[in-house]
Amino acid sequence: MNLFNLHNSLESYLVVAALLFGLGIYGLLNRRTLIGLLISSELLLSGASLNFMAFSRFLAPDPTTGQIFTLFIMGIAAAEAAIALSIIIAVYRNYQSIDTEDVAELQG
Amino acid sequence: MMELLEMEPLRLLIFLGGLIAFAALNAAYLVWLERKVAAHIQCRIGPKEVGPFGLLQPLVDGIKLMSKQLLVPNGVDPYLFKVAPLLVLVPAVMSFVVIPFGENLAARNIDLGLLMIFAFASVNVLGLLLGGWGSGNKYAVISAARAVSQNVAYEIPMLITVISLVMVTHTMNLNEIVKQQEGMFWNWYIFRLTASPLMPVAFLIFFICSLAETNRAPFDLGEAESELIAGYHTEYSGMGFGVFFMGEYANMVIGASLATVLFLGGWQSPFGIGSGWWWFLLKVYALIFCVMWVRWTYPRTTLWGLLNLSWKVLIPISLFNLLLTGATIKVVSYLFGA
Amino acid sequence: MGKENLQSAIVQFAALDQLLALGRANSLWPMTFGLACCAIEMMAAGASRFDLARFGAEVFRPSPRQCDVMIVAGTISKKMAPAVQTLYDQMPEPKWVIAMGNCAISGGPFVFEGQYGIVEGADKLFPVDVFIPGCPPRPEALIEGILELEEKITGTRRWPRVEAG
Amino acid sequence: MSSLFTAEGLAGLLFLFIVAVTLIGGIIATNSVRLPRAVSGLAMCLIGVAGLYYFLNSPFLAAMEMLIYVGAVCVTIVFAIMLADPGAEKRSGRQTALSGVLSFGVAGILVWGLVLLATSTMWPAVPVKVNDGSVTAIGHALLTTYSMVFELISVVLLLAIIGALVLARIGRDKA
Amino acid sequence: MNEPDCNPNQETFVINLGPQHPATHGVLRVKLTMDGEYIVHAEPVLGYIHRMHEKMGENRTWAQFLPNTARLDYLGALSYNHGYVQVVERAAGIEVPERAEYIRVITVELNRIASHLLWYGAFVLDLGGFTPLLYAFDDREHVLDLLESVTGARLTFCYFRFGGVYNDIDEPFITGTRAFIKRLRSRLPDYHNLVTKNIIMIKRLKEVGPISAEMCRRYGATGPVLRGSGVCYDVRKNEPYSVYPELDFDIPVYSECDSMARYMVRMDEIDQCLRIIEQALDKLPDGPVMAEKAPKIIKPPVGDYYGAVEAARGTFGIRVVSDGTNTPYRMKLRSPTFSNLSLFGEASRGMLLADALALMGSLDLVIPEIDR
Amino acid sequence: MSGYFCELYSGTKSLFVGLGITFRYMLKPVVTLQYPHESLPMSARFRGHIELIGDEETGAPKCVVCGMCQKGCPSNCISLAGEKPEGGKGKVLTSYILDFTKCSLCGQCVESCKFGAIRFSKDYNLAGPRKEAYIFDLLKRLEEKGR
Repeated sequence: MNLFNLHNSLESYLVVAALLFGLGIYGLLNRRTLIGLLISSELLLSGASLNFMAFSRFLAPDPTTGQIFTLFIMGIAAAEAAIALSIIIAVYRNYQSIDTEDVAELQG
Repeated sequence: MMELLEMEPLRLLIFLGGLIAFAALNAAYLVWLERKVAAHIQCRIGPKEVGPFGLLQPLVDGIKLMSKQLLVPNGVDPYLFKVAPLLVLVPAVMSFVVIPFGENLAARNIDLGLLMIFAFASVNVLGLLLGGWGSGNKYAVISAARAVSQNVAYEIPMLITVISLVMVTHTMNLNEIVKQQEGMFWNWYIFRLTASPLMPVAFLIFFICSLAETNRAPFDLGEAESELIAGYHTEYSGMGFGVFFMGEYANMVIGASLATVLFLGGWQSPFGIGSGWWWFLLKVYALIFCVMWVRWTYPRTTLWGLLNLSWKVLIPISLFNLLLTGATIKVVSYLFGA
Repeated sequence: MGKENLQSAIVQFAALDQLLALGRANSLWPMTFGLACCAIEMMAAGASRFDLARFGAEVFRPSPRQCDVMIVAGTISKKMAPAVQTLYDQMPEPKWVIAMGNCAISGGPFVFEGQYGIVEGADKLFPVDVFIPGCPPRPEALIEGILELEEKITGTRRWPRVEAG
Repeated sequence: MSSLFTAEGLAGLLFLFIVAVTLIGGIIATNSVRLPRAVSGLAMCLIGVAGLYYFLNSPFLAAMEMLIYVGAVCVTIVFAIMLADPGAEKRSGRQTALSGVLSFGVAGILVWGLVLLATSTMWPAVPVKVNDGSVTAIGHALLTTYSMVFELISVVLLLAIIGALVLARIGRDKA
Repeated sequence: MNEPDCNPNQETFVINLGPQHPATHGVLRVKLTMDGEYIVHAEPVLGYIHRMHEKMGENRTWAQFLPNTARLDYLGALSYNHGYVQVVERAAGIEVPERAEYIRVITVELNRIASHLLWYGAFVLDLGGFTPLLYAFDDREHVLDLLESVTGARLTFCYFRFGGVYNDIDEPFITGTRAFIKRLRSRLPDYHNLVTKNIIMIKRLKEVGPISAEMCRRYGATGPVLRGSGVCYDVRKNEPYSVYPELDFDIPVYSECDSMARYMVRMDEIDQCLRIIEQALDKLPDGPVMAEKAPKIIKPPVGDYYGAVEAARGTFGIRVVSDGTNTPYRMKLRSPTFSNLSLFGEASRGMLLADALALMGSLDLVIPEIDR
Repeated sequence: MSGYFCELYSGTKSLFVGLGITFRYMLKPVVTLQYPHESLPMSARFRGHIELIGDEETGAPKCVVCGMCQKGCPSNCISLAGEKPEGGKGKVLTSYILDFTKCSLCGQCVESCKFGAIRFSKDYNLAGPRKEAYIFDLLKRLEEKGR
């Protein structure tokens, strides 16, 4: 496989997407602050979007589908970020911390 | 397949080099111009002793800034501190790529040029924010927060205004938009009252928003000297500060170019003959002169005043303009249309 | 004096050095920093009548990080001395200091036997390059001081000397 | 390899660069202890993703990615960091090492599986495209096929704004 | 000043405004406890330019203290000269010739104009407008030229003497002053159009920084700050001194209590100063400018003396205690800005940083006078 | 609602008026005095540091070393010395040192001099790299001037 022709193959995008997804999972499991978790989840979403885009470019008969999916993901992600941040700030006001360990009042 | 690379890589490089040189030279001489304009508004002379009319002043300042010690103070985040000025400058230079200086004088003629510029402009904000935060200085943090809330608030009326314009032009290709304004100056979109009766107001809104977006007075809250020392670049010395400055002036040029392209006919001559890049530069510099003129006339607004202006005046008017534009298009196409 | 704490470059290019000196001499950005009466004359020197801008020295930067020259304009009290010292330390090299007015030179009229409140001269705190006497000096004297500093940096004087009279 | 200096080769090189930017950004975003750096890593990664979208024939999405993610989401996150000012992430010794290894293992297995799936599957041949996937096509699709979703997402956004306001307000009153 | 309610849940932080800060006009330091952009608590920290004036007064002869008065408030130096000279004259029983008193009034009012012009510029500079500062400086240079031609100095005048003034004014000064009055009158409308009527300015000053008359009384605020709160108090009218009773002028009073009111008071005062100077020039009598019987060495009889004048920033009071020797036994200066600044802590509570700086600018601070 | 539009109108108008004023000033001639190239004559009463007045015929200082200036000076910047020459009457000035760096230009010395021996100079633009340069030996300056 030619190293300089990677951008024309579906697999390379899928691998990058998988790596992004993996990084997101790793971050979600490993991070200790709410903001860190949020950042990781954004990575996760990007991985998914990239997959959609790649499939729609290479495989789908209608190339708009994937793009529209990605657009919706963006919209949702933006909404999610806004909500998550207001939650984080509310949590910070009440606990003086955004560390997941400290915010454990609801733990069973 | 890639449109981008259908031409030789060489041309790309030349354009890139040219753009960077243009941005740097522009920044340098805009500073000179600003100092001269300010001086004459205040009945002074301004830089004069260094070179004829002080023309070598920017050069000398550049030499000095470059030879100045680069301080990375204690308590800053060294990576963010160093990256932030670049985050301001690079997107600004990248935005130049799509600006049509003349009919065939755009580095890239991209269909989504308008969107590209806004995309790059949004990165600029991040640069300010990280620069302010990375400095670890309270003034810088406050200033960065201000700059961002202001940018976010003014992006809305600006985008709404641009959307109403795009409804008229049917394209986001800047070159196309300029071509649509061919002929005498009443074909410029600012005077195209048949497209929307509020076009001059839309231009005014766009101008105000671009002032706010580029953090220029009277919206220079981020650098409010009497409140926040030097704002987000308080801790920057030497070229770090210089790069911030270059980015700021490059942004100013982009704002003015965009206003020229969208409303003032780009490189089109106002009389239908003799169009070319000279007209473009003339209009851009005239707008930049206005920006400076405004800066040296008004006091600074407060954060609340600024947000009030955006939410209570600019957004309602631009929304109304959007509606009106849509209605006008419908009515016109109904009356004379297909 | 201010150059003493500059490290000398390993390789010296005479022409380049001269260019740098020219650059620095003609772009002296002072700090927005006034202590007392002389600060008003400093402002007056920047104002329309005298226009410090002609020499490229009107860019008063509020942050010490972006300044080249500190104009100590006024009395340094003992309480203020640490702050002034900090400001000096915060300025990046190369930097210069102008002591403007008698208070900054030697404590001026506030020196008397048994005085407890002021520092008797800015040169007690850090090296001073140019002294401008007067109480307060006229704006012309400040301009003269800037020119004097330029002469000190480049080694030559480009401007005519004005005989008082 | 001789094709490096042609347009195609350059594009390939650019692609590799963008992939590198994306992945390095991702690694910074997940591993940096200081949150502002993590956000700048995220921004870097998202700029890379935007570049990938450009390679996927969708400059529109690339611009939107920059505008929404870099310009809005990242900025919001930095804002949150400023407001909450958490400092460096705390990590307690034993748990960190263990959780690091564990989560790396889990993520590694996932990636391995996905990569295996991606490379071993025989993807069907490219079918005939019904349109060119341009902005016009997206616009048409949005206002016809997906109009319901389009409306719904605007409702979601509105709710999100209201929710965010309410949440932030409540926290403020309590303090 | 009481400490802020220390609520651990409040995300406050402390920033230091000064001692070197563009907005503090010198070396004032204000410790601000901020909640975001809002000020929770402000505490001015003084003493950064304490120059031992009162102590020096006790170490010097009566005449040798004269140059110090000019360095208290360097923007309105002549008023301070006037206050000191007046109280010593009263103590020593020296009669001042009328011409000298008229000259004093003319120069003091010119100095007041210079001071207000500089304040105008600096105030607008605090609000971010640079150009008005330089217009004001341009006019101020004319005042300084006039004053320099009489007193020999531009800023720290030492012109008044016990029993009169140092030297007489001449014809070029009088014509120059008349020309200046005409010039300033023609330029004041520009000032108003450029700044006073500007919507940004109005938005920033109207209803910002309210200081009630009651608060003024509590802190002893005087001058334009007090008159901007609706209290008509001016030493020149209420406890007339010098030749002010013979001149016809108004005391501008605004009762809005906000920064705009204080701004307007000062701008109107410039007008009134012009009126006073015009009248004084018309009425200027002939005669000596120095009392003939003024002793060379002043030794006021034992006693306690107080005198006050209306300086550009408010009431400047000076109390001297004489033990009959040629040095004062005790000298106490009551500087107006000290009281005016004291209320900043209370008045700025809960304000935005930018508004607080507008408030601070409207107080017209000169720091060496606060610290003395 | 009408208030909103009124404010919008008057506000916008005030902004344009402001622009008009600055534009007008921009077209006015500059007021700058280009200092090293041109300079103002100092007014007759300008107070620089003090200097001795020489006798018009002999050039010797008029000072009789009474010491009043020294006594009157608030900041002790003047120190002078004289000696009685053999056979002459009155003292002759041998040194007159002025520490200008402490002077506050109050004019007490000039005022207290009954013999008109000192006056203010017109040196308004002193600046230099050494502070010792401002401790003047006025006698020497007078001699140099006489030459």
